[in-house]
Amino acid sequence: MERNIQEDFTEKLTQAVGEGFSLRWETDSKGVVTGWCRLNDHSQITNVALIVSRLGGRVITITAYKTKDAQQKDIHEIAYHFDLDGCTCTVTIEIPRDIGKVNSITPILKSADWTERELQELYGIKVVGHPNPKRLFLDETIDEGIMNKLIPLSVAMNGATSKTLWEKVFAATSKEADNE
Amino acid sequence: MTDIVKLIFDLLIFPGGLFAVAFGLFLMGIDRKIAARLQRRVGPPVYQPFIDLVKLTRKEIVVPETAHLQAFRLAPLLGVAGMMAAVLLIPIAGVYQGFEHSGDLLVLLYLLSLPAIALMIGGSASSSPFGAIGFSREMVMMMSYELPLLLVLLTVALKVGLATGGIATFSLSEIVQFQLENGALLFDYTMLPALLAFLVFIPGNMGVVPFDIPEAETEIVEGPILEYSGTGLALFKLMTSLKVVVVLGLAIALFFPTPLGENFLLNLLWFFLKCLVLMVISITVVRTSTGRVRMDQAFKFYLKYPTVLALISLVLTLLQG
Amino acid sequence: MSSFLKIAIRNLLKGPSTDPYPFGETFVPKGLRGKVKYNAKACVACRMCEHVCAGGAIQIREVADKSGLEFILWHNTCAFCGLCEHYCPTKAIRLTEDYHTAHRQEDKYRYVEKGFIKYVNCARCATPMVPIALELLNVAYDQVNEDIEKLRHLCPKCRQERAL
Amino acid sequence: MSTYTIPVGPLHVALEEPMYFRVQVEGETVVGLDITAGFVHRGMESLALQRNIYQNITLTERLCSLCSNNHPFTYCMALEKIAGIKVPERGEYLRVIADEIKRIASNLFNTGILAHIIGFDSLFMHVMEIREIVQDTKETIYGNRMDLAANTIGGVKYNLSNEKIKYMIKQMDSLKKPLEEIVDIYMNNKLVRARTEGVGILPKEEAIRYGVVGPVARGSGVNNDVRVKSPYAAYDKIKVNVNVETGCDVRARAIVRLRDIQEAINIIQQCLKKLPDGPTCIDYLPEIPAGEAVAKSEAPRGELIYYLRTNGSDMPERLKWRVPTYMNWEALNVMMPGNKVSDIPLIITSIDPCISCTER
Amino acid sequence: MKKLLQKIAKKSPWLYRINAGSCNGCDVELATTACIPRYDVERLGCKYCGSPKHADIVLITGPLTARVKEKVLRLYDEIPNPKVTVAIGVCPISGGVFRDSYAITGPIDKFIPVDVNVPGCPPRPQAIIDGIVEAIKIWETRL
Repeated sequence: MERNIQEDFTEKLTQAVGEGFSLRWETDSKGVVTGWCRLNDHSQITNVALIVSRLGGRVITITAYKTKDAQQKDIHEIAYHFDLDGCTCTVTIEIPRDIGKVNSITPILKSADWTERELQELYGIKVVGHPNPKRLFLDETIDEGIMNKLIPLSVAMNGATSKTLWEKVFAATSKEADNE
Repeated sequence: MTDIVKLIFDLLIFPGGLFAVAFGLFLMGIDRKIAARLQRRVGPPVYQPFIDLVKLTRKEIVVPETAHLQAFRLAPLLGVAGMMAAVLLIPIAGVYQGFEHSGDLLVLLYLLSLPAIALMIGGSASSSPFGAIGFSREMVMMMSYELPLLLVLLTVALKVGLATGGIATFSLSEIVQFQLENGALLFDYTMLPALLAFLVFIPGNMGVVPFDIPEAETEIVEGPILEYSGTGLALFKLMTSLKVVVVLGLAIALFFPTPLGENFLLNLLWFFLKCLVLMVISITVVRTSTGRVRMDQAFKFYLKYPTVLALISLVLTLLQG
Repeated sequence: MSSFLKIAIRNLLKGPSTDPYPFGETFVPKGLRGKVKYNAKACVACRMCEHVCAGGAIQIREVADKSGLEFILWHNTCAFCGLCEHYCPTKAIRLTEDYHTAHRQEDKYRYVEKGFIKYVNCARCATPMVPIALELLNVAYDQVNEDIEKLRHLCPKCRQERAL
Repeated sequence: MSTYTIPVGPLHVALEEPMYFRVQVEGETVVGLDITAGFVHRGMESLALQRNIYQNITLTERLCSLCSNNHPFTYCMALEKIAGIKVPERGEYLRVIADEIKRIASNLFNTGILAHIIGFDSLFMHVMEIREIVQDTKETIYGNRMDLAANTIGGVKYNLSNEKIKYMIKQMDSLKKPLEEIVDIYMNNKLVRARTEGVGILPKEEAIRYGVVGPVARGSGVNNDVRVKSPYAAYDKIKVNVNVETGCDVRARAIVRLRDIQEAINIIQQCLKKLPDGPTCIDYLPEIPAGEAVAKSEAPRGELIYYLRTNGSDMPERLKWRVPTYMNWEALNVMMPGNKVSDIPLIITSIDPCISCTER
Repeated sequence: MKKLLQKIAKKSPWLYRINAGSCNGCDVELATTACIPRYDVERLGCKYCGSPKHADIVLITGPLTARVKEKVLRLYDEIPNPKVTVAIGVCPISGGVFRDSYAITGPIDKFIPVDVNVPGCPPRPQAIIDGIVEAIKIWETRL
């Protein structure tokens, strides 16, 4: 049964996008299968969503991320994690930064609703065709695409608040030492 | 002249006013203590309601900006005043006569709805959305429990009235007098359904679980009293504690006024004991062993059980008479 | 019977189950993760605790006169997760069972665990260094003999030379 | 009847956490719902990128205290997949035990809150009092009542001595009887039934369409329990009975949660019986190569997934997680309309909303 | 007379909880402390109230997120004086593990005067009771 759904998925994906993808299935020591797929053409993601929908699957979540590599190539990478009867299949697409938008799959798979809204506000990638595209979590005081602004590998522990607080701690504890 | 002095004394010191307040607060303290025990807790000391009142008078009064000021301030006063007056109408056999006017039962009936009206006014004057929901719920609640109450009162009035040769007696003191002479109605099997109906009426009127729908904390954040603070809240607490006395006292006057003897203090103690038992049965145990019902369920419930029970008594009384 | 009344009556008969605290003793299990205690003597200043601390509650820094290292743990940002204890090679840092953490605002910044590691001088070249705790040797070697014990008093550089 | 809007939240007593609902009502009947979230958004995904792999164990645990154990657990599994670390078998069993303990406490809390919402405070207290048995167990074995801090990279930080195993067996046994009693109350008590039956209906097709997970899905007859569908840790060596109800209402969800508690006790007992000897954790500091991995687990509220990308440094390049409650919010749009105002908090509670999880 | 009233009134500290974006650990522990028989704060005269207008002691949890900030400050203002503020858990006190995130505006004492701190993650109920007892002492002087 489980084998079938992966074969089905591969077969249908080939029908839809031809050779324009790479896909591998991994099986771990407990027999759990995980799929890793990469699409050459980012607009095909709606086709993948249709396939998943037909197979009775759902969207688990969608991850956008910024890697050094992606930054150099000036692209956004987005990983869609689908559930096919307990098997997680991750489908990754690349979007040129100057386009900066992606077609919404929420009309096809309702389960993508919130996670697409979140993707839009955190990474500033426009999700086209979303039924309810307003902000999800971010307060109005925070800029859209906040996650793009973070510099990976920065050491956080010297943030402004930490610094002020620790200065107060140092001041208070050394005063105490003077009194002793 | 002495009549007026006596009236003022009755109203402010005993059995109304100070005494009734202390009596009610004490009852509520015991209620909280017993409820705590039923929940495996130690609970607050029995004098906790007094402390709460003292505390509240020392707090700042915050009035919501959009509130209707006068109505907001007057609402709790109205409730307290109504209950102060109502206490005077409750006779305590062997202790206090009550008002010897033929219509006092009907007056009491009207006074009894004042707390609910006070809450409704307060709730809508505070102009919070929850106050508004509280308003409508209070109203529905009132409509649900008034009917069985009315039927119970009518049954008792008829019972006494028919037995004494009239049609119906709407004088509480006469009803008490009748029972002192002919035995308490508690022991009359035809009145048992009415008594049960009254027992069911008590939690509804007192607004405790399962019928605390207008003030449901987890649904509408205490509804009408949400916006009250300090003295305003204290007055509402005062009103509730007076209401306990009125409702329980009424039940005792209607069904079991029998005093112990001639001793004033002993009778008072006996009255207190009766109130306590009644309260534990109809309020404390009920509220600790159930959850809240929905508005529509409460409405249907009151339309069904207590009404039918009261009607049974009514029919039996009429048949006998 | 699925009525709650049965339970309520049982409750009444059994009596309150209330813990006497704050008026009496309370249940404190062994192994409770409470306030951190630091033992400067066992510390080798490897800074692993500082590294793994998610709350940024630990600071180890050289004191102004450069006579040693000061360890400060600010309880008010400690998550009591115990990772520092888990990764501490010498168990110089330990979570105690002391859970009484309530304090007034004026003590907020004074609410710390402090320790001081005084530098010792290398027995050979006299360079100031963090003393090597006995505990570390116990972790590193099955048996601590005299030779190893001697190494303890040398700075890393001298140790290297000596070993060669 | 005219339609008007009532606000629920953001700081509402019935909600353990801030969330803002604008509910359109007609009289006392709900006709529509609008959710505004984000009050507990702490930007944790960005924080995770600024912390090293060790700090993230504690950080992910602070995501939510009710399912706190699942987060570091799943995060560590993802790390271990990338680094190819084999967790000692004893460690895997101990992870399952920690997880199931949290499941018991979490589900008891939710069912307790359900009683509180319907104003049944005595039942609420009774359930919470039973939960104290679990809380004591957690505090005795792990050192904290909420955040177990059991997991670390390559295993667990705690061990069970023989006395502790005995203590645990005793505690689990003492849970059974009171549990049966409250299951009976939740299933058969007239008042509880009157309030929960037929309320907040989520039909099976809708449950599938919205992709709901955990007890919400299982209450609507959809089984996607990760423990069985894609086993992890020691779940492949243990028998797990999945509880599925077909009532589709608040009651069905509550029953699934209560049955899950009973099953969790059963699982713990199996684990304690089978517990192999050996180390509980790897004894070296891990090296994390560049790579990506997903890890899933069944939290008390359902499927939890972590996606981790590393680049060879000891800070993650991307750490993304999707918590179970996240999927269940939108389903409120199906459950709410047609119910009474009194049932709003009840229905919200029935999805066991974990807002701090959802918003991170 | 004032002293006497103070002494009486301090036995009725009503509690109110504000969640300023916490992970719910402290909130669950607060609910446990306030509502269950084992800890029964009613012994101290405490009552958990649903309306800020009725509160005397405010228990704040969470690191104060950007979105909840205004709501919390407004709610805090609605609480009638005299009141005492207790910060529960490390988050409101220092931001805890969430400090320096873009979405956190705390620590809370930047905006609200805090009187008692109860660090812990989460603090156990006994520690919370300690905090409440400490708060009552402060509250008495303000009555």
